[in-house]
Amino acid sequence: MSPYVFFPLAATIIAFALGVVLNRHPIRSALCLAVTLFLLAVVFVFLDAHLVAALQIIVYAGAILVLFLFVIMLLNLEADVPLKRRRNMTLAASTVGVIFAAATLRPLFFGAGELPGIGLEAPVDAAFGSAEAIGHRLFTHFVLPFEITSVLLLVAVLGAVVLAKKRMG
Amino acid sequence: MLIDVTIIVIKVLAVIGLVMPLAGILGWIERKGSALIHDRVGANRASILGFSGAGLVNTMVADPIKFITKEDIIPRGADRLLHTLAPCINLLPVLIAFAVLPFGDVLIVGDREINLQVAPLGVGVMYLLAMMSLGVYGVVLGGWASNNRWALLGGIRGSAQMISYELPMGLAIVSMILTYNTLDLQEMARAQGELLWGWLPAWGILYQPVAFVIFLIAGIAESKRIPFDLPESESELISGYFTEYSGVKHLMFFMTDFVEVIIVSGMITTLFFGGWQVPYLSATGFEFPGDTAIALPHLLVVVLQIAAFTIKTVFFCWFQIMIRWTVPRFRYDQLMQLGWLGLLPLGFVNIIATALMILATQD
Amino acid sequence: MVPATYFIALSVILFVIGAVGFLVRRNLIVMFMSIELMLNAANLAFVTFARQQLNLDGQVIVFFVMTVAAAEVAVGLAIIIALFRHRETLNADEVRMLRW
Amino acid sequence: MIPEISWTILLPTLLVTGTGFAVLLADLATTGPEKDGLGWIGIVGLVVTAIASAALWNTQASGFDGTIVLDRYALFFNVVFCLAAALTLLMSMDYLGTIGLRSGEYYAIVLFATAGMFLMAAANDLIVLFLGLETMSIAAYVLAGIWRPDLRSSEAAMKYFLLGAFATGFLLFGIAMLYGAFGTTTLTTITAEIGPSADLQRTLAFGGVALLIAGFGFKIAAVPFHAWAPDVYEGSPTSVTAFMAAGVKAAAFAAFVRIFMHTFAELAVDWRPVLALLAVVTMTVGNLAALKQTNIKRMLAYSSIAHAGYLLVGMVAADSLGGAAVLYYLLAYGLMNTGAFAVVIALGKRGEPNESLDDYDSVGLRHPALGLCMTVFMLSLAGIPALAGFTGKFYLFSAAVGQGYAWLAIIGVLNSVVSMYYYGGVLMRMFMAEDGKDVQGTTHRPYLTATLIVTTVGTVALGIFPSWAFELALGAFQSLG
Repeated sequence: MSPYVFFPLAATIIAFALGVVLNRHPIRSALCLAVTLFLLAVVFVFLDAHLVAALQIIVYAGAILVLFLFVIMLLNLEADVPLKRRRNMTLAASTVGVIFAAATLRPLFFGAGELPGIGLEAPVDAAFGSAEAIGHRLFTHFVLPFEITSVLLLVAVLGAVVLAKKRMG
Repeated sequence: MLIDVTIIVIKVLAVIGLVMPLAGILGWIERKGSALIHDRVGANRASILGFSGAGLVNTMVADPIKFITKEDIIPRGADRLLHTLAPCINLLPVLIAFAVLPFGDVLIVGDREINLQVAPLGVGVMYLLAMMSLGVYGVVLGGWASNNRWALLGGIRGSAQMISYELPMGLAIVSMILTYNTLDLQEMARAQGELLWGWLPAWGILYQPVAFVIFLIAGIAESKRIPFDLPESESELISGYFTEYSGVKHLMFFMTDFVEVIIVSGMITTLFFGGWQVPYLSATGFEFPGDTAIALPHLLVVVLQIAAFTIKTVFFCWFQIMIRWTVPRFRYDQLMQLGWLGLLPLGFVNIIATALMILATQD
Repeated sequence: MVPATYFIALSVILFVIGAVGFLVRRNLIVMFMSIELMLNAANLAFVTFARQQLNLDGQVIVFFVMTVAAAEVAVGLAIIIALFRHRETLNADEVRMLRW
Repeated sequence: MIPEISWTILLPTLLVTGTGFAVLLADLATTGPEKDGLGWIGIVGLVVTAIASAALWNTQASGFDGTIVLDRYALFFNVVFCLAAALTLLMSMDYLGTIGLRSGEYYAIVLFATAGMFLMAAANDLIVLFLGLETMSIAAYVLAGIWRPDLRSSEAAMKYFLLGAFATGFLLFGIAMLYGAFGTTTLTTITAEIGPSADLQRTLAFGGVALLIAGFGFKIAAVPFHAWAPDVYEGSPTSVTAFMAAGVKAAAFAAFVRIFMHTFAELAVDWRPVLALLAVVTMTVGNLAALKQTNIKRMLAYSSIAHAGYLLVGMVAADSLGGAAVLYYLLAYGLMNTGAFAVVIALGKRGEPNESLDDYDSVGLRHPALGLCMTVFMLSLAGIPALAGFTGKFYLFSAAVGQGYAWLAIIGVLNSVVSMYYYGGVLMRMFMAEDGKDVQGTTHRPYLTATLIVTTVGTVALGIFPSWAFELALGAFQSLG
């Protein structure tokens, strides 16, 4: 990806991610998150993950976040307390966060050595990231995790119904 | 490079230029069609120099002027930014969804092959689903940002309904993917050019009638029109999520409705009715069963294909409008039951049956 | 060309924003959304490493992460609704019958 | 093509999941008090699974493209999980009626959580581990909040869920780093690749390991990642609390120990000091905080935090003795802690949970049998000789001493002394205090009695004949290779 595309895109993503955290109203936070997820899908396209990008929009932006919005509206939530009133916590958490980020980013940029792998410039096969290739990997190497997700989803559905239904059985 | 960009721009303009007027014409069909169904005169008041064009002047000239000149009102206490953004967020995803619909095969100009599809995506169907699933944002936001409880109710209903019907729609599409063995819409359209037993065009509907029914119902529900117009049901919620909209913003919500009708029709055409395929028409001309062949120039073939796609799409638009004016509205619980207890299990059964068929017939 | 390091850096920054957001915000739903941000940061890292090593596993893993996220959202929002039925607040400071 | 489906490897998981389905189906056919019988289906299924696991003891196999293994380590844990789940179901059959929560889904979700635990113990791939962990965790979130009329239950579920999901984020990012470093998530491949490597790869691996410690730290409730535990333990239905302490914790350790003591054994130099520090803080904070609790479930929660600290001591030893000690202690802890929670249930009745320590005044005098059971559990948790808790601690601390961590063992012993104060305090109240209120609920509770008998006998037996179980644990740990 060319730096002229990457940096504006990354900056926008970070701005909207900050919007999730800084907006006082949950609806606005949810919208910022939606934009962040959408832009991440764009990044995925640049990283040759087309199917993942489509799914990111369908599953995350199209379903998961809509559920968030739905619940926020259903409960008719009001704006949150301003962060100013929680200055100590905000300060402490931000400091820890910045330190963590710095500790991680420093070796990434100033450490010796390269990331393992052949790099983003390496030419990529047209099949890379296609539905066929991913499906193949999913149903061979990852077939067990795939089957586990069925139990996982069953538990989630069962749990959601048990917890949210109106009266006890 | 420059030529490629130009071609894409032309394709984009062509599609938009086709879709937007079509949406307007649908408004006319809706008005005049409903009048015919109701056996009333209808839409004949506006006229230019005595010419009313059977209501065309009303819907194509007077209405837009009225919408554009009306005052744009943002209710007190509403979220101004989101109130303004909502109509755009509503319209945009549906419009860009057209990018993957193939409206013809390849057009050969000189030694350049132009794929008659704005964005030839390998994961075209997924892209369509993705854009359809984004449509819900405009509804939710419009409802919420209006600071009006009917609008909010409409928004909540809309989001629940659209999430619910996205599932059967997705399932119907999955069974089509199984049938055609590709995610590329252009490939799907091409696959439907084959002939069964030498004479029957192998359109999707022949393989997947159940999927077609599911898709049609879910598609109408996704575009939130009668009999599934609970999010905007006038008798209960005024206008639902766009109650508090006026002027151009209202027009945009209004347009989105029709654009959604068109995209659903386009998808039905592409998935189930051969897309741009004209029966017996191949790249070189007609080849009827029984060795009769009529050679046609390439350009004419392309024009015929585009026309076929357009006519089929318009037909399904008309079909949806007919449904709208002949069927009464569902109750909300009926709507949810139909989605979750009717279409969803049916979709699953259909997928399993399809998979078993494929397993049985493959060698 | 931007090297993969930059994408990983973006992912780390998103992760930190999510984690800090979880700690500083008091609205349960916003805290939950911050967690989604963290999961997406991880997804970005997976996709980047997958491209960097031309190894599809990372992309497949993103599917599983999405599944898990969907399951978590279903259960989490159900819990939020159940809690809201008891008391009409989603402020973590007021949810303190048990100390927070 | 699709890799060969190795039914043997999946057998225990399939049995438990199948039992869960059976319970769900049977749930449709039952109403009211009949639903208690659903627990029996679950218990029978779990016993069958445990027997099947024992029968597979001599198999050592890996399948599904190496993403899952069936070794003695996994099988040992399977038995521990079956025991924890079966005891939970057994006491639930009496308990659920008391709190007016007769729901078939409860039993099914416990079983699905158990299936998730099986996968965690058998996972040879970080993604299988992640999905097993999530299956278990999501089930546990639901269980914590399943008593919906109770505000505390909903709050507990909320806290457990939010902090659990937060921890998931760390764990997942850790997995992403490890994937970046090694290009795979399969543990055996990672083991083979660890070693002298390019700097950035090593940095990524370190980051991954650190994030995994944080993620697992949350799940085992190690300080400073313990904030959720007291609230969740207090607010959840008591049977669920017992399941969390015995089952969920054991499952988290199962994965933690496999990854750190086996896969990352090469990096032990780096993670040992971190875990040692965690162990010290966890033990100390847990025990000190437990001292001033007035609610028995909260007290047991802090005690559970402290026990996570003891277990970490065994991990710091980083040899097979330490590993076996952890396994043995998890079994012992499961028994004695479940027993203690069963006593808590026995003292409560509908609308009167009797969870305050004041409610325990003179209970032992009025109900000697119950008092005797509680004595066994408290003394065992405190680590008094001849009971399971003592032998377990003995193995843990001696493993640490053997690896040159004598100072850690000393801190552990000192902590045990502190813990005697609050465990003993409960006993003092039960036998020394006078005229407390009469708290015994309904008298006839056969399932609860059975639970108490099993746990008491188990705790005593493990303490008197420890070597048999320890040999099994050692064999299990050594099967990691």
